[in-house]
This record gives sequence, C-alpha cells and structure tokens, in this order.
Amino acid sequence: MAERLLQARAVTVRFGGLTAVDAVDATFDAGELVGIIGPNGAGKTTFFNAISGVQPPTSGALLLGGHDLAGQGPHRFAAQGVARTFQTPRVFGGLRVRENVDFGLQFAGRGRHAVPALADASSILALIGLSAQAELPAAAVTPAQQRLLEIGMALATRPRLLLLDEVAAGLTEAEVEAMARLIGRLRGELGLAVVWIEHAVTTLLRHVERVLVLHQGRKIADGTPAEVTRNAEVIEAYLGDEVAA
Amino acid sequence: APVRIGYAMARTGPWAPGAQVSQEPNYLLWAEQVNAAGGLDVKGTKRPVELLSVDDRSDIETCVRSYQKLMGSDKVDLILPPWGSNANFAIAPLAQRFGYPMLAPTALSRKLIDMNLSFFFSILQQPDRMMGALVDMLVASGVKTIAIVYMDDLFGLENFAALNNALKKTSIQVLERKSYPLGVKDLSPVLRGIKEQNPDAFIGITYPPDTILASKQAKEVGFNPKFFYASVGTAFQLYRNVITAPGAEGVLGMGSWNSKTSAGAKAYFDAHTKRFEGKEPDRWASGHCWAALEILQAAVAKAGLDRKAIRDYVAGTTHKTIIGDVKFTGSENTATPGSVGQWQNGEFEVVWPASMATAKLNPNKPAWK
Amino acid sequence: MKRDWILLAGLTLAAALLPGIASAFLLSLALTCLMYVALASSWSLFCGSTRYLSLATAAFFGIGAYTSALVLESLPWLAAVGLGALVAAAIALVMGLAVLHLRGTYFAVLTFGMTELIRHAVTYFEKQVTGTVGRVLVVVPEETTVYYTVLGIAASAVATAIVVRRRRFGLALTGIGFDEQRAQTLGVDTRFVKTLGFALTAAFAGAIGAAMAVRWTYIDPVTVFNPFIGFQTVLIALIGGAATLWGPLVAAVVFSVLAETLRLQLPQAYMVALGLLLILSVMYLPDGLGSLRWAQVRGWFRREHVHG
Amino acid sequence: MSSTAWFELIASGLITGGIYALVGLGLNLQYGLMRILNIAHGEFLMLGAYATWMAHTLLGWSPLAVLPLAFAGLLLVGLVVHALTFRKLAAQAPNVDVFEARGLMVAFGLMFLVQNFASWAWGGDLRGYDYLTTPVAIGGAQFAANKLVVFGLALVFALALMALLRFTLLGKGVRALMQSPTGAQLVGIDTRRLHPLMFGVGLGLSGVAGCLLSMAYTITPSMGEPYTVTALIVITLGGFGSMGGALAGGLLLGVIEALGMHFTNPSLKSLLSYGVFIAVLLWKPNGLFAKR
Amino acid sequence: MTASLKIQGLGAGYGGFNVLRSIDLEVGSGLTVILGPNGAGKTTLLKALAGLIPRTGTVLLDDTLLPVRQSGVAVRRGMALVAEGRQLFPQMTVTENLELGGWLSTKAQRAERLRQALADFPRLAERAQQLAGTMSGGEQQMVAVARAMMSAPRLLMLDEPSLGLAPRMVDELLGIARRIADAGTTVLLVEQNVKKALAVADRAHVLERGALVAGGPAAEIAQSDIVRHAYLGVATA
Ligand SMILES: Nc1ncnc2c1ncn2[C@@H]1O[C@H](COP(=O)(O)OP(=O)(O)OP(=O)(O)O)[C@@H](O)[C@H]1O
Ligand SMILES: Nc1ncnc2c1ncn2[C@@H]1O[C@H](COP(=O)(O)OP(=O)(O)OP(=O)(O)O)[C@@H](O)[C@H]1O
Ligand SMILES: NC(=[NH2+])NCCC[C@H](N)C(=O)O
Ligand SMILES: [Mg+2]
Ligand SMILES: [Mg+2]
Repeated sequence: MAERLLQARAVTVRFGGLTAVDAVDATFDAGELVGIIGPNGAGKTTFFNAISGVQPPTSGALLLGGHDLAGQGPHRFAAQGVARTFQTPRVFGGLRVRENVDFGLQFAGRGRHAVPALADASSILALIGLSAQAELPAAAVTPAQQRLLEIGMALATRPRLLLLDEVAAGLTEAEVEAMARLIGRLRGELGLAVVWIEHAVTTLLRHVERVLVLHQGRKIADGTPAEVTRNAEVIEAYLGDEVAA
Repeated sequence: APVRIGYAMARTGPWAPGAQVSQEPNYLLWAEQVNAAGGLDVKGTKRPVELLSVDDRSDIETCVRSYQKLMGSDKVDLILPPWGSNANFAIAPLAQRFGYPMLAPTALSRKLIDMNLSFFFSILQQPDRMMGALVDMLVASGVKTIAIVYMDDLFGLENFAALNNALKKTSIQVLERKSYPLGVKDLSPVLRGIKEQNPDAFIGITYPPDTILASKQAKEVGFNPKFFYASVGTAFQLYRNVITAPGAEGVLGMGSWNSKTSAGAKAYFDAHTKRFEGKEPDRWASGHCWAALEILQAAVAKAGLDRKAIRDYVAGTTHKTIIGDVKFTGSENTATPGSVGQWQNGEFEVVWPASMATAKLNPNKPAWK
Repeated sequence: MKRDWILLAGLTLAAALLPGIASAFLLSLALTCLMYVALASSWSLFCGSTRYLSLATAAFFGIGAYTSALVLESLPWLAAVGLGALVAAAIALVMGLAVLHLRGTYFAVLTFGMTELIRHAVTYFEKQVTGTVGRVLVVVPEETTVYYTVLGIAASAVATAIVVRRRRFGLALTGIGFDEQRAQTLGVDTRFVKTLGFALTAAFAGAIGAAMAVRWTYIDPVTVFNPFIGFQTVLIALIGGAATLWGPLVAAVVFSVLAETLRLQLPQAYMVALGLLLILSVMYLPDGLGSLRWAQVRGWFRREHVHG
Repeated sequence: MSSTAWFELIASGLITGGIYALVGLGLNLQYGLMRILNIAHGEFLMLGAYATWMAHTLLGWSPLAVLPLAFAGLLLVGLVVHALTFRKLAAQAPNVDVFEARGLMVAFGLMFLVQNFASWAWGGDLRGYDYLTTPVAIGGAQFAANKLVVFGLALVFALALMALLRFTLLGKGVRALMQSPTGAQLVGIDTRRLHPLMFGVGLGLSGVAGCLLSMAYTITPSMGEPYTVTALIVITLGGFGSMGGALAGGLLLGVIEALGMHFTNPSLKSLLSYGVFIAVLLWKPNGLFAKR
Repeated sequence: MTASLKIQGLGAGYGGFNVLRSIDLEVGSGLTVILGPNGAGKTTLLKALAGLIPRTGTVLLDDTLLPVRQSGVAVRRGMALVAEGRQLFPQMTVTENLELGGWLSTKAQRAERLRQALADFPRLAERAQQLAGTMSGGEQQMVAVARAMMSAPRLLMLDEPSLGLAPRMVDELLGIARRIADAGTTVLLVEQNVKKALAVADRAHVLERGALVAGGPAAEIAQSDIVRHAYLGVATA
C-alpha cells in the first residue's frame, strides 16, 4: 500500500454560526490523483485552507508525518510537503514571474531533494509553460497565466502533496484538457499526490482516480468517478444532468 | 563693526508661547534701543548691535546645533540664552566649553545651578525661594489647610519638593497632593474632589495652558478658596484676557515685578507695550530677562568683549537692575528674594515679600466672575 | 552588490575624515544626518519591505537614551550604547510578539500608542521610584567620540541592510510585504521573521538614542520619546523610498541638510518651503528619491516643454 | 461618594468625552473612510480655532456665529487641497496601502505648511478669550455654559453625520471607493466628486471642532498634535469609519478618564487612556462596538 | 427599453500597446455572445465599452455618442458591466455591495431591486450580512452579477460570468441571463463555456487576436468550423 501522506480526521471549520466544513474525514496517499467536487459554497476551498494551515480548523485532527498539525501555521504544512494554489491567484504581483517561483525554492523548497524538473526556476517555468513570461511582472500576465504561476510557485516548494483549487477556471475546453494533461504529468513523472478542485466535472472525472464530493460542508461521497456519478445524492446536489450521458 | 550677538529661540513648537512672551521680544527691543542710542558701549566705543537669531523649533538637538554654529563657526561676540530649562541644560555646558557667559532668564532648576558652570548665571528665582515666599505668605495669612496640584515635569517636581520642604516647618495641613501629566485637558474631577475638602488655599504648580484651564474649571465647579495660586502664566497679560480682569481679581501666582517696581521698570514696560503694539511683558520672567540684558550691557561697557572679563564682572558685582539688586552666588541670583504676585484691579501686583511689594495682599479672593 | 559595499566604504571613510576638517557646526549637522541615516535605513529594513508602518521608533530611541543615562557612569561608553541597543531590541521582541499579528492601519496606531504608553510609564515610574522625571548626564564623552559612534551605528545599519537584502531573510520580509499568508504557504515562518526584523530595527534606534542623548545633558521623557523622532524617521524613509537600499540614506542627508539650510536661510518660511517640497516630492517622485532615474528627470523637462 | 458627586463626575467625563468625539469626527471621515491619515488634522482644527478667536476678539462676533463660516471655509480649503494633491495621489497609487503611505507624507507637508502659516500670521503666543464661562447648575452640579454648548453641538454634529452616513449611501460609497476603485466606477460612483467632497467635509468638521474648542481651551500654532492623537485614539476605539462608534468611544474614554483621575491619580490618566486604547486594539481590533 | 449598441472602428489597448484594432460591431436586443481564445481581447472590448480604459473609434448607444473613458456616464446611460475579477467591495457585506450597485437609483428603486436580487439568488439572501470577500468563489460571482442588475441596466455586459460556478449554477446563471434578455435588457456576454453559451444566445461573434473573425446567429456559429475546431475540441477530420 502506498504511503499515507495526510489524514484529516473529523475536520470542522465554523465561521460564527455557519459550518463551512463539517466533520470531514479524508486521507491522501502518495502518488494519488484525487478530485474534489461540490456545489458553490460547499466548503471545498475552506477544506483546502484547513489542510494547508491557512485556516486552523475549529476541531478535528490533521495528521502529517506522524504529527497532528491542526492549529499550526501554514509554514509548518509547507515544511511537511503540502503545497497549494489559491482560487483567486495570489502571486506576488510586484515580483517577476521567475522571482515568484524562486521564492518557493528559497523557503519550503530549500534543501529538499528535487527531481530535475524541479531543479530550478527555469525548469519549473518550462514545465508549466511560462518560460516566455519569465521576466514579466507577475501582475501583468493574464489571470489564466497567474493560475499557472500559482502551480509553479507551489511546485517550487517541492511538495509531496499538491492542492489545486480551480486552476482551470476561465479556460476553454481545449485548454482545460491541456491543464489536465499537465496535472497528469505532475503526478506521473514527478510522483506527486495531487488533489484537484474543479467545476469542469467532465474533464476532471476523466482524469482522477478518486473523487470526494462535498455538499454543505459534509463529505457525501468518496470513491471512483464511476461510483460517484451513480450516487443519487451527488447527482441531486451537484451533477444534475451534466455527466448523465 | 557691529557687535554680533547670537541666539536660538523657539518661534515654533510647544516652547514658543513662553519664549515669545518672556524672552525673545526683550532681545529684540533691547537691540533696537541700544542701536537707537548709538550702539552698544564697548569699553567706551559705541558699536551697533547685530542679532543673529534662528528658530530652534522647540527641539534640543536643533538648539545644540544652532549654538555650535553660533559659537563654533560664526564666532559671534556674545550669545543670549535659549528658552526653558531643557535647552539651557544642553547649552550651558557648551557655552562653558566655548567660554561664553550666559545669563539665563527662563531656566530654573536647582540641578542646573548644581552643575557649577562658571559661565552660567540663572537670574530667575529658584524654586526654593519662590515656594518659601509662598509658604511665608500663607503662614502670615493664617492659612490652615491647603491642597496642591502639580505637573509631572522637572519644574513641577522641583517646586513641589521645595513647597513640601517649606511646609515642614509650619503647621499647615495638606489635604490633597495630586500630580497631573503635561497637556491635560480636564482638571475638573480633581478640582471637584478638592472643593469637597474645602481647603483655605489652592496651590497649582502649573504651566500657562493648565493655569488657565484650572482657573476656568475652578470657576466652573464653583471652587473659590481664599487663596488661589497658580504658578506660571498668571503673570501674563493673556491671563487677564482670558479670565477677564474682574475674574482674575485675587488670583495669586509667580510674579516679581511690575511697572510700579522702579522707574526703569516703568520705562521698560511702556517701551515694550509700545514696540509690540499693546503686548505687555509678563510680570515675572520678562523683567528678569530685561535685567539680564541690562547686566550684560553694563558688563560690556566695563569689560569690553573679553568674555572671560565679562564673566568675572557678572560674577563679582552687585548689579542694579529694574527688578532691584541682582547678585550671583555661583550660578544663582541670591539677591532677589522669592516673591508672590496677585491680580488686583487688572494689574498683577507683587504682594510678597513686603520689601518688593507693589500692593497689599488681599487675603480673601472674591468669587470668580 | 560589490558596488554597494564599495559605496558604503567610501561614504564611511569620507564621513570619518570630517571631524578633522569640518567646523563644529558642520560636524553637528553631519551628526544629525547620520542619526537619520541610521534611523531611516534601519526602519526601512523592516518596515519598508514588510510594509508594516511602525511609529515606534521614538520608543526605542527613548529606551536607548534612558538606558545609557542610567549606566553611563558605571559602564564604558560603547557598552552603554550596546546596552541601549540590547534593551530596545528586547522590548521590541516583547512588543512584536504582542502586536505583529495586526497589519496596516492598526499596526501603525498601535505602535504609536505603545510609544506613548512607554513614555508615560517611564514618567510615572521615574516619579514614583526616583522622585524626579529627568536625568542630568554629568559624565559625557567627547563630541568626536559621539560622532564616531553614531557614524559606526549608521554604517552598520546600512551594512545590515545590504546583507539582509541578499539573504533569504530579506526575501522573506519582502514576501511578507506583498502577501503575508502567501509567503507562509511557501514556507516562511512569518512570525519569527517579523519579530526578529522588528527587534533588529529597534536595536539600531536604541543605539542611536543611547548615543545622541548625551548631547543634551538633561533628558526627560518628553524629549527622548518625542513622537516626532518617529514621524521624521518614517517621513525620511518614505521620501527616500522605503523599499530601496540607498533611498533612506539619500533622503536622510538631503532632508537634514535641506531643512537646516532652509531654517537658516529662510527663517520666515522654512516650514512652508519644507512642506511644499515634501508634497511635490510625493507627487512627482512617488516611489522616493531612491527610485529617481536620469530618464525620469529628462521626462519632467520634456513635459515642461509641452506645457510651456 | 454622594449621588450628586457621582453625577458630577460622570457628567464631566461625558462632556470631555463629547469633546473627544467632536475632535475625532473629521478624521474619521478622512482616515476611517478614505484612508487619508491626515496628520495635519489638528492643524486644521487650529485654523478653525484661530479664525474664531480673531472674529471674537477683533470683531466681537459670537463664536457660534463663526461656526458655519469655519465649516465652509475649511471645506473650501479641503476642496482646494484635494484638487492639488490627493486627486493625483489617488489616481497614481497602485493600491490603498501605497495611497495611505503617500497620503501620510502629503499630510505631513500640510502640517508644516499650516503651522508655519499660523505662526507667521499670529505669532507663537498663547491665545484665548472669555465666552460663556458662567457656570450653569444642573441637578446640583455645575458646568460651564460653553462646555455644555460644546457638548450639545458635538452630539448634534455626530448624530447628523451618523444620519447622513446611515441614510444615504455616501459613506458606503467612499469606503467602496477605497476598497475597489474599479468596482466603484462600475456602479457609477463619480469618483472625481465624491472623494474631494468627503475630504472637504472632513476638514470642515475639524474647523467646527476648532471653533468650539477655542471657547474652552487656549490656542497656539502648535496645539494641533495632541488633538490629532486624540482623534486617532477615538476613531480607533470606535472602529474606523463608524461615526456612532467614535461618539461612543469618545464618551467612554472621557468617563473612564474622569473616574480614573478621581479615584487614582491624575498622573495615571495618560497611562490609563493609552492602556485602554492598546487593550482594545489587541482585544477587539475592529473597535469596541464592531459587530464582527 | 431595449438598447442597441453600434461600434465603429473601435481600438483599445494598454499603454500604447493596441489589443483591439478597428472593431465594427452591432449589438441589438436579445442575448449576444462573444467567444474567443484566451488573450483575444474580449475583456478589453468590454472594459473599453464601459469606459474603464481609453479607446478610439465611435460607440453609439441608441444613436447617442458615448464619451471616452467616463464610466459614470456609461452607467448613467444604462450600461452595466460584470467585470473580470468581479471587482467586489471585499470588506463590505453582500447587502452593502448590492446597495452600491444601485448608487444612481432612488432609495425606493434600490429597495425593490434588492428584493428582486435576493429572490434571484437565494444563497445571497442567506448570506446578506457576510463580507463579500469571505464568500466562496462562486458566491462572489453571484454577488457581482446581482450587483450589476441593481442599476436596472438597459445593456448588461457579462465577462465570463460562469467562471468558478458549479455546472448547475452555470445553467442557472445563463438561464437568468436569458430571462433578462427576454425581459428586454440587451445582454452582451463573453464566455468560455462555449457550448452552454451558444445554447442560450441569439447571436454570436468570434474574436481572435483583436479582430472579429466570425459572426451570426448562434445556431449557425455553433455549426461553423471555426468554432467546432477551436472551441468545442472537435478533432479536424
Ligand atoms: N471567512 C469566512 N467567513 C464567513 N463565511 C465564510 C468564510 N469563508 C468561507 N465562508 C463560507 O463558507 C462556505 C464555504 O466556502 P468555500 O469557499 O469553501 O466554498 P467552495 O466550495 O470553495 O465554493 P466555490 O466552488 O464557490 O469556490 C461558503 O458559504 C462561504 O461563504
Ligand atoms: N492591464 C494590461 N496591461 C497590458 N496588457 C494587458 C492588460 N490586460 C490585458 N492585456 C493584454 O491584452 C490582451 C487581451 O487581453 P484580454 O484580457 O482582453 O483578453 P481576453 O480575451 O479577455 O482573454 P481571457 O479569455 O483570458 O479573459 C492580452 O494579450 C493581454 O496580455
Ligand atoms: N515663563 C516662564 N518664566 N517660564 C519659566 C519656566 C521654565 C520653563 N518652563 C522650563 O522649565 O523649561
Ligand atoms: Mg472555492
Ligand atoms: Mg477576459
């Protein structure tokens, strides 16, 4: 069995009276490609926030490398090999594209064993296809390119678990496919575990091997795409007739 | 060639109100008068006076730098002191090093005297004298109980200590001792508390803004003791403007002269009021400032511009000035006794000690108006 | 990088030669320049890159001043200055842990409030314990000693800035300035970095306070915790460009010399002139003197032509 | 302590608190809503005070008659200042933080300008006048008539401003403008008018505060700084941009200080007020009365 | 009520760099969609129309000339834009965001439209007091659309409104856009979700590298090679 990277136990996040993430259990193993889907406001991003240290859970445990990191700062998660992108890109707009990648290499990514594809900023930019924009200020590239750069920054921390939050938003269908192929390579060639949130369900389901479905903060399904698309609750809450075909 | 006299003065910033009442106008008036009279008598030859002055922005470092320029670079013939104790603390050692005599009219601290700087002379009465005179006056008036309010700075604390010291030898009972921070905007809670205890006398060791605040608020809360004393600012024309002449009637404070003190004082008072379009000198430090200028003038006439000789003259002579005799023991003027002033009919009269008095003490302050 | 070091060495050397040739006044002006070089450079080091606008410089300055006043008679000069730096840094450490979770506006007013609180606390403590609020400094070092000390502090402030910029520490500070949480997710322990950076800034301010106060013979809380010391530091750093290395230094010199010249030459209106220059510099050089490039100067003149 | 004494104490605290709130009004518009840290706030207040003092001592006008003039005059000054400086800053700055830093520098410049102007025009002397100082008895306690007037008008202005911001979108519009200039344009906010107007009203209110305060306190060209600080404390306590909060914060601070001064030592006053200020900032950074 | 937009020789760009060159386009009543790859200039076109960036050429809204670079005028004349990046007021509540959408309207109009908006988006009614910046990505998109509707525009421009929305929400939103168009407001839509957009649109245009390369009834465009190949991912034979 593959190595267990992260185990979330009964993770709950509350904002005042609202329970955004409700006792979610999940495990992510090395080398997995897992999708997360769910309606708007289901708690997907908040769940990412919890398992990357950005939003300390109200209760629950986050087991990483044998320790419970719940309540610790994001840098501790980064140090344990968890990297993420943000749904609304949060690149360092005042730095160049290359420098943004360098930043990750300097901190969490420093001194960590790296495959050649993640050896330096140039290789990472080549991997995500932003070599041509390397010297532009990050604020000047398009939102779609900023999402790619988000991936590049995350990769620069040389993670073992990569959390991608709607990186394909705003792309044409052909471009979404290309993104999926890139993600496939990250998992395949670099051996990363990837957790991928995306509303482009059709493409997502075609590429992942396991899907979590969140609805109103709760996990309502966890299984192979085939299982999930047959799940009545999931169809009712989210899919509608989208993948009925 | 003119005699070049340099100084730095607060024209802006928090020290300006004091400096622009008690000090700088006198420097200007004096230079004008001297020049109008043909110049400064330097051992028999008359030479015009040229003032080199700058704004010290109420900032010590700027003040230090300005005097370093005046004494070190410009090599002026004489300097006049800056305003206030803080600045004089910084400048006095500097003047000592450069060998410039300094006759300070607005620095008062025993600590400054204790530094034993041979070129430094403080002409204003020190706290122990002023508080001693006040206590003598209270005792003589049969005061039994007092309440004290003082501010948290060097001036406040030294005067407070001197006051307590003087009180030790008396049977006056102190009902309240309260200190307050600089820049206070409301003293009414304190005054209300004091009013309840109904002391015979209220002693405020206060600066001008608080002097006025305390007076206004005493009126507001209906606190009207027989003796109402507030230290600095009562001697200012401003006090009468703000509190009005009838309102100020009977209020006591630090004052040591007025135009009745001497013929010279009257001439000075009138010249000042005329030159500055109705702006009167204050009845305490202004007179001392003018006296200091008189002494300097006399010294230069005698000793020329040899600064060591000037110092020796100042240190070794009993000077006749508009405020009476001035004589220095070390840095301290030991000839002028401590004194108390009181507003009577729109004038701030000296009411204590008898030797200096320009009017009789009114031992029953009328109600605030 | 190398250019920076050479420039710093050159400037330090030039400043070191000054006491031999300059008049007392020039030296004293140079001292003011150096004081603000140290304050503004060290302020920018932390606040410029992290964009945490600290108004606490006066607090550290005052703490340094009081520390040296307390120990001057029992410790050698440099030890007193060092202790001033140390105490200021220690207090910054505690203060930083308490306040550095607040950003922007809140941080600015909080540091200001803390400065005032410290000032009043020192006043109260002095009054209750020693029965006075001020301290007279009797044993004071030679003027040139003070000068060389301040020069040393200023030079090390700039040197520290050069080093930090090249280090991960500096990069971390910059990252915090752009997006603190993002920096965290990339592995920066922001709390540690911020607290350390804040303490570093404070150490320089404390050292300067310790070294400068002896010039005043008498110090009291109102003088050494004067918030204007903090304001002026911020002002100079911003004029120079808080994100640049040499900007604060240039601004410290330009501002001090300009203010002094105007004060002496234009006594009636020097503050007006200073105020106008300040406003104009913000409007036409918004990123500070440190961002000034030749092309921009030419640009102004071109634009002038178009209008005129 | 007797109930009259308590009443007196609380009432005098409230009056001082009302003055604090009044001092905070203008800055609350400028900093609370617009992120212009107008460090020259106290200086503009000083202008209002001097204008009133002059009109009263030279022309014999009642300070209350000067009030609308002080407001209008400073509003005008505000519009001019804005047109000359902040308009360009707002257009150039890439984000609010940068705008705030640059605005702070301009405000410093203004502070220098105004202070210099005042010392040039009126000299460094302390000034003051006597107006409505007769005590008025209320419930067994006495208060100066002018203090009551100041307190009453402080309430009136604070409430009027609260109403203006609550019942119109003006305040929200300004806040919106600062949070997303593009967003503001998208909903049709005329950025070129609203911004200067609010800044001008802010200055106008400092003029009003100066006018009223000149009845109770002495004035000098350097009087501004402490008022700026007071204003900053008050608006922070109440929550930036919240007029009601600032009013409540000011009153609370006044009462706390009065009680503190009475029961402990007035020397502890500043320690107390800064202590409260810092505690609130650390404990409830959005202001004492913030809902979130 | 319906507005017609005539664009002649429109050019726009950023700091000297021209993204759009001489666009001619007429938008009549109903729902018009503009398609195009990333970076084609779709957003630029909408921004130029809304007066957020300078442009050249003439734009006539109902035969009156629209001034350059005056967003206020555009809104007052009845144009509303749901911009890329949403441009919400993050530190203000949902209600406040919506209220501000009605900046130019009377109080009564605002109240009425607010009611309508909350009815259209029940999720927003639930979260009326939540700060917009803390909403989920999709929820924020709803706020942006609802805010634009608060000005009761005659011409509504939507820049990728489906971004970040769950499939059901996309359907719902496009449904709302359709309803708006049917109710008489002219709708100009930029979309990446080509299939769904073409399904609801009346007319479609394709923008590529700053120029319009195709245009016509939506059904026709959906069948055209250019769209089938480039956007629908149909492999060329
Ligand atoms: N800071 C916060 N305060 C209050 N509510 C919040 C906060 N952050 C998130 N929420 C709420 O929690 C719920 C979950 O949000 P989350 O961003 O996780 O949704 P999501 O599944 O990522 O949705 P989307 O697909 O639209 O991005 C939402 O209803 C959101 O409004
Ligand atoms: N602020 C800007 N400064 C400079 N260039 C810009 C700016 N915004 C966009 N561009 C450039 O203009 C071109 C058109 O951009 P635009 O945003 O209009 O494309 P789009 O069709 O909306 O693409 P997308 O589908 O990614 O939203 C792109 O090449 C882009 O790089
Ligand atoms: N107006 C005066 N005479 N003031 C004398 C007071 C001394 C001065 N305030 C100081 O201690 O700095
Ligand atoms: Mg999300
Ligand atoms: Mg776009």
